[in-house]
Amino acid sequence: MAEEKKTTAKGKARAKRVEEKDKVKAGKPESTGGAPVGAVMVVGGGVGGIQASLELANLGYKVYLVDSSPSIGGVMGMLDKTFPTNECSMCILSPKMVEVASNINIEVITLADVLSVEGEPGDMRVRLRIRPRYVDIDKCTGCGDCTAKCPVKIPDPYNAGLDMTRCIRVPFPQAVPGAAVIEGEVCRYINKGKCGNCVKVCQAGAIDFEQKEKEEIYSVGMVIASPGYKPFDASRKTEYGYGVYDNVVTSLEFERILGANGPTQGHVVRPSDGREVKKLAFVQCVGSRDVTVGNGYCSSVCCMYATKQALIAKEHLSSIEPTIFFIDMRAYGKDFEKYYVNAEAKFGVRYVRGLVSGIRERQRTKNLLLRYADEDGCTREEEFDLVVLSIGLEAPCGLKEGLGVEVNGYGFAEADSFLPVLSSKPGVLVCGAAQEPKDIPDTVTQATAAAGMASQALHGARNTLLTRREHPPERDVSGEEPRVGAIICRCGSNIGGFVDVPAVVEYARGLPGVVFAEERLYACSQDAQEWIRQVVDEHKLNRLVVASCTPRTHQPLFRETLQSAGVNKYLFEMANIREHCSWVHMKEPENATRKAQYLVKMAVEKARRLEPLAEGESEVIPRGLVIGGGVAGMNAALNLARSGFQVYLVEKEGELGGLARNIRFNRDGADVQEYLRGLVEAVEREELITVFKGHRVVDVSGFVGQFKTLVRDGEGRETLLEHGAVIVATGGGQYQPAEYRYGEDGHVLTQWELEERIAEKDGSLKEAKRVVMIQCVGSREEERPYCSKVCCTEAVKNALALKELSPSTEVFVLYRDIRTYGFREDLYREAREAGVVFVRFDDDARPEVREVAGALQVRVPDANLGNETVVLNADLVVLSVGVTANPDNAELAPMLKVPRNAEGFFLEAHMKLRPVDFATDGVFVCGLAHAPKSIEESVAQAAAAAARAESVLCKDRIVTEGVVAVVDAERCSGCRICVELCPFEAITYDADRRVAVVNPSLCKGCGTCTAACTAGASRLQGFRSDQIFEQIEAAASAWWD
Amino acid sequence: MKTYSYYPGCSQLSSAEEYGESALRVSEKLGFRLETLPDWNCCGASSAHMTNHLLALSLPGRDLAKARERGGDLVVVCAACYHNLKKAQAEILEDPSVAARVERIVGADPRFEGRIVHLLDVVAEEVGLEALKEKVVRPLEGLKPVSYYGCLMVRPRGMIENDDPDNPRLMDDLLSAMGAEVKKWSYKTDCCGGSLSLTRTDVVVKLVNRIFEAAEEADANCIVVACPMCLANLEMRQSEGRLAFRLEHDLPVFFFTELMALALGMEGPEEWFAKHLVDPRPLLYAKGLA
Amino acid sequence: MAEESATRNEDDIRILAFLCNWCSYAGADLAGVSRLQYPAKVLDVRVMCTGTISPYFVIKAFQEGMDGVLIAGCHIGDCHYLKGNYMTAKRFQVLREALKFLGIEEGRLRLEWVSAAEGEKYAEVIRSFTEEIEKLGPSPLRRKRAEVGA
Amino acid sequence: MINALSTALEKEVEERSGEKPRLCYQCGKCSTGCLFNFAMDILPHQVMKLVQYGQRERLLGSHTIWICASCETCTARCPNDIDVARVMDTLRAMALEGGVAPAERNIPIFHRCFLGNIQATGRISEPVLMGAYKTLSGDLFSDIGLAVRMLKKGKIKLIPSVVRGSREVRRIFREAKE
Ligand SMILES: Cc1cc2nc3c(=O)[nH]c(=O)nc-3n(C[C@H](O)[C@H](O)[C@H](O)COP(=O)(O)OP(=O)(O)OC[C@H]3O[C@@H](n4cnc5c(N)ncnc54)[C@H](O)[C@@H]3O)c2cc1C
Ligand SMILES: Cc1cc2nc3c(=O)[nH]c(=O)nc-3n(C[C@H](O)[C@H](O)[C@H](O)COP(=O)(O)OP(=O)(O)OC[C@H]3O[C@@H](n4cnc5c(N)ncnc54)[C@H](O)[C@@H]3O)c2cc1C
Ligand code: SF4
Ligand code: SF4
Ligand code: SF4
Ligand code: SF4
Ligand code: SF4
Ligand code: SF4
Ligand code: SF4
Ligand code: SF4
Repeated sequence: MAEEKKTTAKGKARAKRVEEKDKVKAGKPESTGGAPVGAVMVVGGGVGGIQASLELANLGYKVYLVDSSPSIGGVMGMLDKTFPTNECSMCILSPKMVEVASNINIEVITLADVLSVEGEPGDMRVRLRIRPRYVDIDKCTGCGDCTAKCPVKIPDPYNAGLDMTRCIRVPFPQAVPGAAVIEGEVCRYINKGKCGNCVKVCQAGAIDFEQKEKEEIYSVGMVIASPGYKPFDASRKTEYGYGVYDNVVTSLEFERILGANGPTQGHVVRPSDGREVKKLAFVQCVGSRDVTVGNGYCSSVCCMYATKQALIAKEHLSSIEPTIFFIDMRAYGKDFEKYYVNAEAKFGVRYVRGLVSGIRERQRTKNLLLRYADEDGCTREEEFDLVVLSIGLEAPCGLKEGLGVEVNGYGFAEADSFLPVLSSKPGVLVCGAAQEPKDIPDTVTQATAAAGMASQALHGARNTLLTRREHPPERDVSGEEPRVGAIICRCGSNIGGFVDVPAVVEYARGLPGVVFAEERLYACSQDAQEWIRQVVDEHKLNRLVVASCTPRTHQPLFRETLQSAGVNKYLFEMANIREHCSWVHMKEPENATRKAQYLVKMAVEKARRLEPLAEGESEVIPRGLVIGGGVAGMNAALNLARSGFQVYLVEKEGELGGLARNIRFNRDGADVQEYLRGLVEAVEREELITVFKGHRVVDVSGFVGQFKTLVRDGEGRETLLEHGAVIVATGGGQYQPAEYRYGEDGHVLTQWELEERIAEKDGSLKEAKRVVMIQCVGSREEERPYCSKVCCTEAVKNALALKELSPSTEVFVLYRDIRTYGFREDLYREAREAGVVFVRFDDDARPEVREVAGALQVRVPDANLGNETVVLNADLVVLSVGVTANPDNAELAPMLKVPRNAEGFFLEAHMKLRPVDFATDGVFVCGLAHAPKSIEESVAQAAAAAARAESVLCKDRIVTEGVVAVVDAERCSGCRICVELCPFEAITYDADRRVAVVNPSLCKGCGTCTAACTAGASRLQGFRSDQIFEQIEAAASAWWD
Repeated sequence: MKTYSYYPGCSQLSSAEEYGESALRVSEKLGFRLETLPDWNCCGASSAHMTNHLLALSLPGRDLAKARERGGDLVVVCAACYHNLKKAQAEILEDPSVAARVERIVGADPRFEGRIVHLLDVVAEEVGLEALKEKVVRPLEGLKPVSYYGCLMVRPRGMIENDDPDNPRLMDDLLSAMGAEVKKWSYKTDCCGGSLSLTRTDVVVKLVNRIFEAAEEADANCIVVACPMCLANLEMRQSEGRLAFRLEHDLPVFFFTELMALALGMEGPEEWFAKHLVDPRPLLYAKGLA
Repeated sequence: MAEESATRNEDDIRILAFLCNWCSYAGADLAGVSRLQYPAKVLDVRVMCTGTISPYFVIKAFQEGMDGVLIAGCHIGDCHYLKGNYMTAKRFQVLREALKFLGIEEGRLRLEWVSAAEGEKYAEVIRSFTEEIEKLGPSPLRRKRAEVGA
Repeated sequence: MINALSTALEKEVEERSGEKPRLCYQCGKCSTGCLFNFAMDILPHQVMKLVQYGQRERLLGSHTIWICASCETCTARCPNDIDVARVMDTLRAMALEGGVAPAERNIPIFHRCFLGNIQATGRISEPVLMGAYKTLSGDLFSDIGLAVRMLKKGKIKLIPSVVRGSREVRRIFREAKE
């Protein structure tokens, strides 16, 4: 009885809370009339949803981030490393998750499904069903005591079911929210009224069996759907024996096997007997490109992730011999081709073209028998220790039923053919793998684009529902002796596998000033941040050293943590014992350990001398500059303008449009020229955009928030533009072929030339009895070792169009790999269906184009027929020429202070997580300037770049770094050397006081002045000479110890 | 007693007489009757569809017409017949123009809409594994069989309804229920090359040998089949393989129905076993099963 | 100490590297990410720009007993701060001359341009520089220090 | 070297079999799964390609079409849902009709005997089949020992079972010839 009473009392309390919450949520302020709601709901908390949420919060909106599982993170949180950089997946995702968790404008709602979405853009109502967690998130500390005592074992979903966890558990160490969850269906207490062990052990009193499923309605301005994908169920392809043979695993399981935090701690061993794997096989396209399971599309990522997994497996254990069985190697993205070529040439990954038909098991050894055709076409049967099935990506649940968007035949969200983040339903945007299978960079790009599009609709309500975070007051540490805390990160096995971490901790403890030293498995995880705050508090730390990875990615996170612990964030120093140590000295663990110790010593010595710094602020000129008026540039400009910002658009040619002027229709058959006309018109009509045609950029100065750009027209007239952000959309070019008789014979064309004739319904095409297309012209070669990404789809598209125009025309496509990723595969199938013949040739046996008796003849060794020559008399030969980098980039790069890659494309700040940013603040990139890509990808990237620029422009002021120079007036001799040297004109000479003075918002912290200052008066904060001297001494003395 | 139409297939009247007989008798023992389709004809085996598609529809078409007349489900025991009848049925029911053509050729309506089921499925459905377990009087202890379905029973795709087409389990479960220690292996649905047995014996011997090697590796002491063609080919060609590939010994091959009769304590098995080219009796004696 | 192993000996050389934050430090990161292996004889100091590197830093490093000093920054024209590396290049010549007075061989100080995309180059620079210093052996200053028993 | 390409064969094969070899993207699953591939001169995926190239003589004269045992492994595995076995059936039928000399001598003879047997009695009788085959193929001596063993075991029934409606069966044969 008493219990029941308690229940109702508690129940009431909750009901009330819900009501109150509802009031806030149904928070469209009546007084603002028709103004939109300044909140967005993001459905799906994978990397896409996380990115969209962070962007939105940054753009001034309240965010509800909804996930159907108990933690955000999605599949990326389960990955070990990511291609093509092999970066630790969790290491780059975790900081983002932490950021979500600590951002007060993002409310994470887990275990929730969308029931319905109603309303108009600006005023949407989302009904959610929230399942009970049975643990109070606010109370749970994620300590795990309950898990240890829970009697019910379940397969651990985080480890893809490879090992067991308990009914109550924290989903994974870095989970957000970092709280336990109870699996209601299997909990003994819930089902049988027995047990309750967790209640007994939980010191926090977090278990709450009273929680019930509930429905809630949220009022938001827009909805972004990013529910990702479902991994294909491999047991449906029965021939591979998944679920029957112990040593056949899916790629997702293998990803966990590779994971240092996985069930085998990253040891590549077999499930059947725990033996180390030597021979490892990957079978591609399992559940993709397969109409028999209803998945006609290509999953886009599995060719690359298999390559990655093969590489990582070899890295873990160099004796492993990986073999990848594939149809076409789809290495189409930025730097993918090099990754693939290196994997084969340098790291010994074996690629075998052709899929295995089925898998057999040897009973005694549990080895697996795979039959394949070797290079000579002979069938061989080979034994493998472990087989990984490269499973495809299937559409997620809830797109149609809950979110109410139209889906295509495969269940993925139907999208606009020029801007794929627009779903069929106004007010609902879609991004990530739920729109089409895609990798992380493309997901992040789309997520950013979706955030930008949402902001476009809601910018009238920007900042209306935002709460600002107050940091605890900073503790005054001046006058305190340095009390350094040193945290040594294992990074799973990334560091821990090569560096003796306990020895480093021990060493750190012995260093002067160090009052606390500990190791962590993942120093950047959410729970670790909480822990750091605690130890800072407990041990009264006033300096923090984290020895982990590169400060370039992780310093901001730890600084933020320190700040939230009430310590000035500049009292922090990092020792990079991963990129600069464990990873580069993998074969000499002893030396690596010693080096790690020295690096820690250097950091500690510097940290002891750090001083609190203050940040400055500078105003933002709320205008953008876009360089390049192609599809990407125009879209970027329009998006910025539609979000309410003035834009300068600089185009060197006399006309807008760029390369797209050569493209007549896209793969959906949509008219590109019509689209382009509409775009140009919209740009020219848009009052907020000022177009500078026939202008070039000649000089850029200033910094984020305050750039000054000088543009010049053909006649030498110059205009100075002042703006807060720059978007680089300078595009690329078309490779000019010299091969295959192009230019010599009028019947040899490029795809663009053919497309033009098709669009013009050129009569001569009907007379062409046979057209032969040749792929990869100018791409995937020594000078341009990249795939141009667009030409396979382009060829297939044009082949189909030719067939449509004249069905009797025979079309042959000579290719190396057909790279019709994603839904482009449908087009490839349609082309085959229409009778287009595809002929594969090997890299080292290229086709030849000859003139025989006044006619064109193509001879191609058919690789599928043992290189037997096929002779094709052709009326037309069409070359699929590649994309080249814009030579102008070379001149722009230094002006903008941004890097390019070896091929001349711009290099983004981070391939995975910052695909449109540069390391230089306030400068962004999109379109072909970044890498080859299709129009719709360029448009999406343009929207993303615009959103990123918007996040600069929408702020009144920008907080500038504390790392700036100061001139010690006492010491300054007034020589003015620094004034002349400063590249940013940040130093002026105060004639009255006869000293140099630094303007902190102009100073970029380069330190040029400090090195030159004869009096030693100019000092770079955070990099003062005395601090660096300490580092040098520490480095030298460490060696002498 | 529930009665099914029954299509025996040619072999059950001659080389696989023991299969036909055991099938009928075991069914009766388990409480259902197989009533032979009147005046059935050969389904055409591989030769028909390998050379003439229309023939491959019409020969079974005539049988289907008869089954239609009788109504109810049709039970088959030969994998090849099962395959041919089912494929023909599917094509006839799917495409009205095909049905019409076959009807014209056969002179009767071939649109049989009942189920075509293999005896294995009938046993599982009619009796159930648990009930079967209780009926066992002589558990097949000591027998370590691998089950072999051959290729035709599981193809084309979707042919097998409630089982895994590449790793069917029904026969395994049945044998386990009767007390045998069933061995796992991956060759259940491999083709044994039956249709080339006479013409390209060299090729077939290699295939059959693979199967026996795999069975030995799986530590099996016999192979159990549900098809007369498989049994004939496996028995006929394994001795040659043994010579050519130096295998240790011949492995007996059983029809699953024979073992059921044995386990159910019925009369007849001894007589049937005597007909096998590879005599299974020494094995059974050694295990105290006969 | 346990890890006080035989690999450590007085003739072991030590190198200090100054890396600019934007290019070379990132290049070194890329070398790590790409798991390129190079000798563990280098300790690095991150500076915002090579322009920050005062000659005193280099001299100090040799005085403290370093056998080689590497300065690595963005390629000329790529400097995040426009011309910091240009200043460095100019300063470098002078510095080299100055070091001669201290009896330090030319080869012990190296200046390299390594971009953020050149992980491979970074590893190669470290490999070849280490090799070069190994050939030169411990620096004369270090030997002198040892003699005076510092 | 493949020179005279034509799309005619593809069309014919498609019309007769209802299958579209041109859908094939050369994944090779049919070929790696075919247990008979070691005895074939053209692998199944190459058959798909050569059909597209219109290489009629080469295909109809191949060993492959006769070696194929119609096990349908290829069909079951094809991700493009091409019934490869059916294409093989079709090519065989075309070879028979076109009077192309078969590369495998005995296999067509066997099929002929087999069907002849059904045509005669409506059912297969092993002694009749074997007798006919041995006579026609001239392969009199192989398997003699086996036959003797089978006879001894009572496996071979000398009196064939006959379908009462064997005339109906013959009609089917007539009609199905088209
Ligand atoms: C084995 C494997 C390896 C891979 N390796 C790489 C790699 O190395 N590099 C790379 O770039 N890509 C890789 N990928 C692809 C990568 O996983 C995806 O690109 C990425 O995860 C897509 O992110 P997302 O946010 O769109 O979806 P997801 O990561 O799938 O996240 C979706 C989220 O939404 C939630 N959700 C689902 N449905 C609903 C719903 N109805 N309501 C609410 N929430 C919902 C889910 O719980 C999940 O948290 C790999 C994929 C696999 C399978
Ligand atoms: C050969 C080839 C075939 C293609 N086929 C297809 C296809 O079939 N389907 C498809 O979807 N996509 C295709 N694409 C890709 C498509 O062209 C692009 O994705 C799309 O045009 C977007 O380009 P962009 O705006 O980034 O660059 P661009 O179109 O190149 O525009 C860049 C603009 O910047 C201007 N500019 C350059 N430098 C400067 C400077 N220094 N100062 C000022 N202005 C400058 C240029 O004049 C130009 O107007 C193809 C590309 C190529 C090269
Ligand atoms: S529920 Fe309690 S015991 Fe379990 S992790 Fe949370 S705080 Fe710890
Ligand atoms: S009550 Fe449920 S969750 Fe808690 S320990 Fe028992 S079974 Fe596990
Ligand atoms: S081709 Fe496409 S579906 Fe197949 S493995 Fe490669 S990326 Fe995946
Ligand atoms: S080294 Fe540590 S802090 Fe850095 S990514 Fe890895 S786990 Fe996170
Ligand atoms: S044709 Fe173009 S898209 Fe296709 S593989 Fe070659 S470079 Fe890549
Ligand atoms: S550090 Fe010195 S030279 Fe560099 S920007 Fe600041 S004031 Fe100018
Ligand atoms: S049907 Fe023929 S081609 Fe196909 S797998 Fe069987 S034997 Fe090989
Ligand atoms: S399995 Fe199908 S798609 Fe693959 S090669 Fe064979 S016929 Fe072509």
